[in-house]
Amino acid sequence: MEIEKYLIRKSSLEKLFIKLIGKGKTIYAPKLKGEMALFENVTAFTEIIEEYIVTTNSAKSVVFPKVEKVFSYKKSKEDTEITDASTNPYPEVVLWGSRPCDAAAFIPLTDTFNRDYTDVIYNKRLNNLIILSFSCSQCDEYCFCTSVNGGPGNTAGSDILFTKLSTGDYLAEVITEKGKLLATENSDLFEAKPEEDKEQNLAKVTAYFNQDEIQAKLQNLFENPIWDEKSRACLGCGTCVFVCPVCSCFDIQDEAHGGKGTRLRCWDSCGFGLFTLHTSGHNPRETQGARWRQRMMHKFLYMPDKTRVAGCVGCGRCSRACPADINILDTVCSI
Amino acid sequence: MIMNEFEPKIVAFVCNWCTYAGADLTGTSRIKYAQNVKIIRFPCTGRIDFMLLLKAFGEGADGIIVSGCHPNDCHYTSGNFHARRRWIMFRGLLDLLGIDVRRIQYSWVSAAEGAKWADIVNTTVTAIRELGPYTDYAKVAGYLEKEAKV
Amino acid sequence: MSKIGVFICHCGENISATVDVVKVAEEAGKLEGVAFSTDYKYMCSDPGQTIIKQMIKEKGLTGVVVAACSPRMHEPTFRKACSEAGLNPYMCEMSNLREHCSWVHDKSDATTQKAIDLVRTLVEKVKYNKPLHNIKVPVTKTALVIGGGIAGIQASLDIANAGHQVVLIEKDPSIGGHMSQLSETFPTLDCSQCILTPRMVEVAQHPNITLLTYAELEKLEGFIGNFKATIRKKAKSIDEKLCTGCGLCTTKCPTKKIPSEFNTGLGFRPAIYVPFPQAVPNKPVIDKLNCQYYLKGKCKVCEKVCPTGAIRFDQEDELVEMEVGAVVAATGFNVMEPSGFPEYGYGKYKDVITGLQFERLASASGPTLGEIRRPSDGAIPKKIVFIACAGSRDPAKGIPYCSKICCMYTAKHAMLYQHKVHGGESYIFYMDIRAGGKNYEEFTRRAIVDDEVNYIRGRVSKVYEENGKLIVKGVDTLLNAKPVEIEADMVVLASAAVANPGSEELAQRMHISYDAYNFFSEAHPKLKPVETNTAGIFLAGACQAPKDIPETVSQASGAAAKVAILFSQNELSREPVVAVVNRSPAPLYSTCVGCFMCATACPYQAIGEELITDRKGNVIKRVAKVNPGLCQGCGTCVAFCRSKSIDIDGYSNEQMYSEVMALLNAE
Amino acid sequence: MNELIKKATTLLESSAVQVVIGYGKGSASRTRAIFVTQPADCDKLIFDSRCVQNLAVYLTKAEIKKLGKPAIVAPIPVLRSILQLAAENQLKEDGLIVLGISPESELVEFESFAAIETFLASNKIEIEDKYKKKIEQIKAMPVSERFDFWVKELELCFKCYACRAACPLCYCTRCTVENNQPQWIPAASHTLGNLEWHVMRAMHLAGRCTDCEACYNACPMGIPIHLLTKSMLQDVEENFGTYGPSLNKQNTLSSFNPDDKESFIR
Repeated sequence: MEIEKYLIRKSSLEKLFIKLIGKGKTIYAPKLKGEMALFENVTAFTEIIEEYIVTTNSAKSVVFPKVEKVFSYKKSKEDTEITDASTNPYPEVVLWGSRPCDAAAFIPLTDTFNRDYTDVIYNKRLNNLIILSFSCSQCDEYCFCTSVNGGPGNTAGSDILFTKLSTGDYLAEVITEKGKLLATENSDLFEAKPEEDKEQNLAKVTAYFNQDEIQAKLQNLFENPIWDEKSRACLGCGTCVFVCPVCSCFDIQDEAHGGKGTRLRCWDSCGFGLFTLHTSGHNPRETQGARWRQRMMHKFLYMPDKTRVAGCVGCGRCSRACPADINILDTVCSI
Repeated sequence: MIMNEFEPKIVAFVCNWCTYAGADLTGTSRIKYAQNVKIIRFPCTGRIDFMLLLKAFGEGADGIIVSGCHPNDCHYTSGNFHARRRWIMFRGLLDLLGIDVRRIQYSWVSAAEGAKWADIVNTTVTAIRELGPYTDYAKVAGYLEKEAKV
Repeated sequence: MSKIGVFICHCGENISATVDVVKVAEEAGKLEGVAFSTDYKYMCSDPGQTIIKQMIKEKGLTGVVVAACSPRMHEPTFRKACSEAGLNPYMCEMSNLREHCSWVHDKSDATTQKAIDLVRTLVEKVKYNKPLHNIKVPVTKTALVIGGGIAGIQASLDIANAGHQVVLIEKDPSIGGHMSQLSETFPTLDCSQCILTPRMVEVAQHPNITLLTYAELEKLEGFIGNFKATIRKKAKSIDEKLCTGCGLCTTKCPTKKIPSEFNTGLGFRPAIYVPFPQAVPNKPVIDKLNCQYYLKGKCKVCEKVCPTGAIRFDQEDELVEMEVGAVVAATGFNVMEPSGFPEYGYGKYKDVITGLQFERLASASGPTLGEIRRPSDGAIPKKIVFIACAGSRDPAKGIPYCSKICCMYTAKHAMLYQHKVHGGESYIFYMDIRAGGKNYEEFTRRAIVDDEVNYIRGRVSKVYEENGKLIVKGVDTLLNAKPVEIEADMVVLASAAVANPGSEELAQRMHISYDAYNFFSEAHPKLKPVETNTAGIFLAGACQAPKDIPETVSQASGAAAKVAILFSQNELSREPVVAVVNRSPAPLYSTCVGCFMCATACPYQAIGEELITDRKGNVIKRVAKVNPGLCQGCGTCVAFCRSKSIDIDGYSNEQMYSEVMALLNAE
Repeated sequence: MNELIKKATTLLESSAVQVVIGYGKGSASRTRAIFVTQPADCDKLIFDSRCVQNLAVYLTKAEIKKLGKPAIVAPIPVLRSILQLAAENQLKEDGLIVLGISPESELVEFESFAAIETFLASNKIEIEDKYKKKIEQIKAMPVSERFDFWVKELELCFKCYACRAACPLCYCTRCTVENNQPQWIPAASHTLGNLEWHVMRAMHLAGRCTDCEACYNACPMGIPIHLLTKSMLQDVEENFGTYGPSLNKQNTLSSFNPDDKESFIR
């Protein structure tokens, strides 16, 4: 649909928030924990922070939680009775205050969960989700959204994108039907579109590389010393993957308690040695180098091949969070 | 037993040589105690893995008894000494984490102390009854029973 | 998929009276992996075992759970039954429904539910049992006998005569123990030393017996068939090879007034001494605590007079290590110091003595050469009172048990007195006369009828002195409980028999259990009276509980027989409950990372190292390795291993884990 | 740090070592572990207050072992880890060269592991008061409140195992959380799984932890797991006196004293 633009007064934001709470929505928004910003369940508008670059954890868990119950079972000597979890009512969630990169990440994520198989639970959660993003007025040396076809004011993935204007009020871009519905339901808060142009209020994010060029180069870079060099300090933890808004690998686990139990879908990471370990003891990706290569290849080569977009939105979370300071931008740029 | 009074689930981790034998003596002496406590037999307290205690809470135990040979009486000479050190560290850690150490009763019960075993069981059952069901832990253990969460 | 058979025992009514065994069997039948489940009156009986064997064959059972009494009772029985039916014995587990359930609870649904839970727990364990095979260990055919009393002597002689080596250690300078102190023995009144001393000599001369007197057990390591004993040979300060036992030193020693232990303080001995004339070995030792030289640094008279120059003042305690295959504990008993009885005035009045002291007075080799003379003035007592149960059967004094021998020796004492002191009057205050035993009742009758000993059924409240007489105030409960008062010249207390001082420490050194009174515990009160809970260590005599001589001797022979049975095998097969370090596929080979903290924790030094090498012999990895011969299966290493790389057969991680899960997750 | 650079260069030139594990410039204002194999690159080595990552963790990593004999830049926390690793038979004395950095940022060289122990004797582990206070505060809470405090923290854990990966003493080739026979710890990062993981982690460090805080620094969610190990360090000191790594002192849990406290045992 055609993007519709409105003005939202500074004071109206809280009103909107309260209305949403009133409608029984669960709201996830950036919140402070010590010095770090985290997406967490918020119940009071004042908990929400606006002046931050990106949160430490990504927003993916609103559709792809770290632990997702798939079904529960009860075994008896005769048979096994199964209760499908996807018949559960999933919470109506509003993701509030996400960045354009966060919102953009839902595109590759959704592609992954619908490519060859339509994941019921994921899509149910997605349908219950409204994404209200806020443009970036600041960035840091880890940000590179502009290198992966994104930007500080990118509307892709959001239902409504708010951009703070010099007046302190906001430009609201209503992008999707979901957004439109929300706008009409709260038409009293959505006023005629402002004059002020959005661009001047956005952060300037350097473009370090071109996604398409990288994709091309990676075609024949499988055997290359760069992977070992760049990952030498890698400790083999799963941080980069778990904070990544796009990484979607999971592991299926059954938790048994006597004859009863649950099957779970749990986040997994290609950074773990165990990820590809065979029962035989053989490991096709034996070194961190091989694992780091897989991650890069997956994001910048395989995914753009198989889905609409690259597997990286340039939020820079992985680099910020890495305990060994392995920097994705650094790796990509040295390709 | 009074109906629908809270009946604590208590697991006893005991060594084969002293406390298990002691509990046998309680039986041969026909000393009565509460049904709430069920014994798991280990070769030695040295064998008792702290993870198993944790698992017991995870699976819904309201209380735990860990018991073996008195110091210097260990059938394997020093298993109980090693166990005691492990318990000291484990106890401190659980306490810091707010896992209620009052719910774990450590004791020495020799093969000759049938009466002491009965007493340990009964006093522990009473103590756990007073503490009530371990809802704090159940809350965490029951994570998946809760409505699908992010 | 496991096929487990569950067999619920009624144990007559021991279990079925309180547990609904039928329901338990029914519930067990519903468990996943259970192929057969039933209940039966006596599982341990022949027909009971037959059911198990049949079902193993018929249903092709892969595991068996017998829910009956304590596994400590019948585990071997049922494991044997299983192996006879072709199932590996270690695929059989027992659920303890008797000692841990039916005997400790009243009949109720909760009791039955507990039984069901216990059975389910073992069913889940058995699913993770794996076939195990006994471990063979060699047997060192030398026995260590601790204590040179009649028990130790008898045991040593029997084992030695069976053709095996024996090391007999005695803490005192001579063997003989309490029996050598006795005068005559009941019920035959034959002289104690006359029957004992030949045995003592036999021990000294027996080619298969190594006798170490003045020696104590310092340390005992190892396990059945393979113990390592460390013995402390206390310095005797003489060279035994040179000493001829002429005794010159003992007569010349200036320090003569040391109360003689052998004569229970009624006589004296010098600082260099032989405890008694018939001592074996008949060679003196120097009592360092009383010797002038050791105390003041001068004297050395003995050295001067010794014709062979055998005195060695510089001699020091010596620690000797020896390999032994079995141990017999025969450390005997002691008599309670009746100073705990102010009411009887022991310690206050010279003429109030213990039974053992009376033995010395009555003994021909004693301080009075067998004449009954009172310690105070050596006068012959005209009236004598014996007080039975001085301490025994008296919970208030901490001794609820019966000392067993007092009734008989008190009767004996009274008879000896009547025989030796004509016209003398003897009285015995008693609670009951316990004269169970061959010719015992007849013996006490003779005391009462032939020797006119006055038996008064009642207790003594007070003994006090009044113009040279000991006034004994008591009560006669038979003649409508009238108080009695006797003016006695002497009072003899049948003080309780108690465990030897230090027996607690000794038990700990041997790793055997002991009871609340520090008597050593037998493995089973009825069926294993000479065994201890520690395989390879046996009990003989009063170290287990008060006993008279015939009982002691028979138990000693029993222990000797057990040792002989053990030594009849060249190899022992041991329960394969041992730790194992895991193996995993290359490139890991084992998850053990070789931190070797298990090795530092192991009480048996059973964990060494193993180098995993490739075909060319290059070392790939250094990991821990368990020596199954040394490992005793305590599992301390298992709980200690961070990477769970070491596990123990029979109590494996999966077994214990599944037990916890099953116990807390009722279906 | 010219001394350090000089020393590193000579070591590489003389091929006394094949790699120098040290600190170099990282992203933004951070420093990162670098692995210098060419003498010419030694000038990339830096050392300042930002260099907090515990480099000892790399000594047991397969990828790094492949590079050959290492020299390692070792400020106090790294030295402690090296000593503990040595005590646990994970390092060979002739297998590495230790370039110690004193609290005064002076280069210190060591003949042997024993020398490191002597050096550390005058640099004992000291738990900072702010942590002691924090631990006291937590212990002062009512037991349920204390539990809730931790549950709230542990709900954030997503089991990236950065705490494990960053800890020099977590060198097991197969961690028990990866063992599913039995499944000791749920693989899922729900609160129970997280709680059990962190209890196990702390217990496995009992008497071994050298208080380098690598676990906490690595945790992306800022969960104060270092308080667990710090509090256990206090417990070790309080109960057993022994404290800090040592070559000859036996490990706290693999040794015992017959008179250990047992006031809590009936």
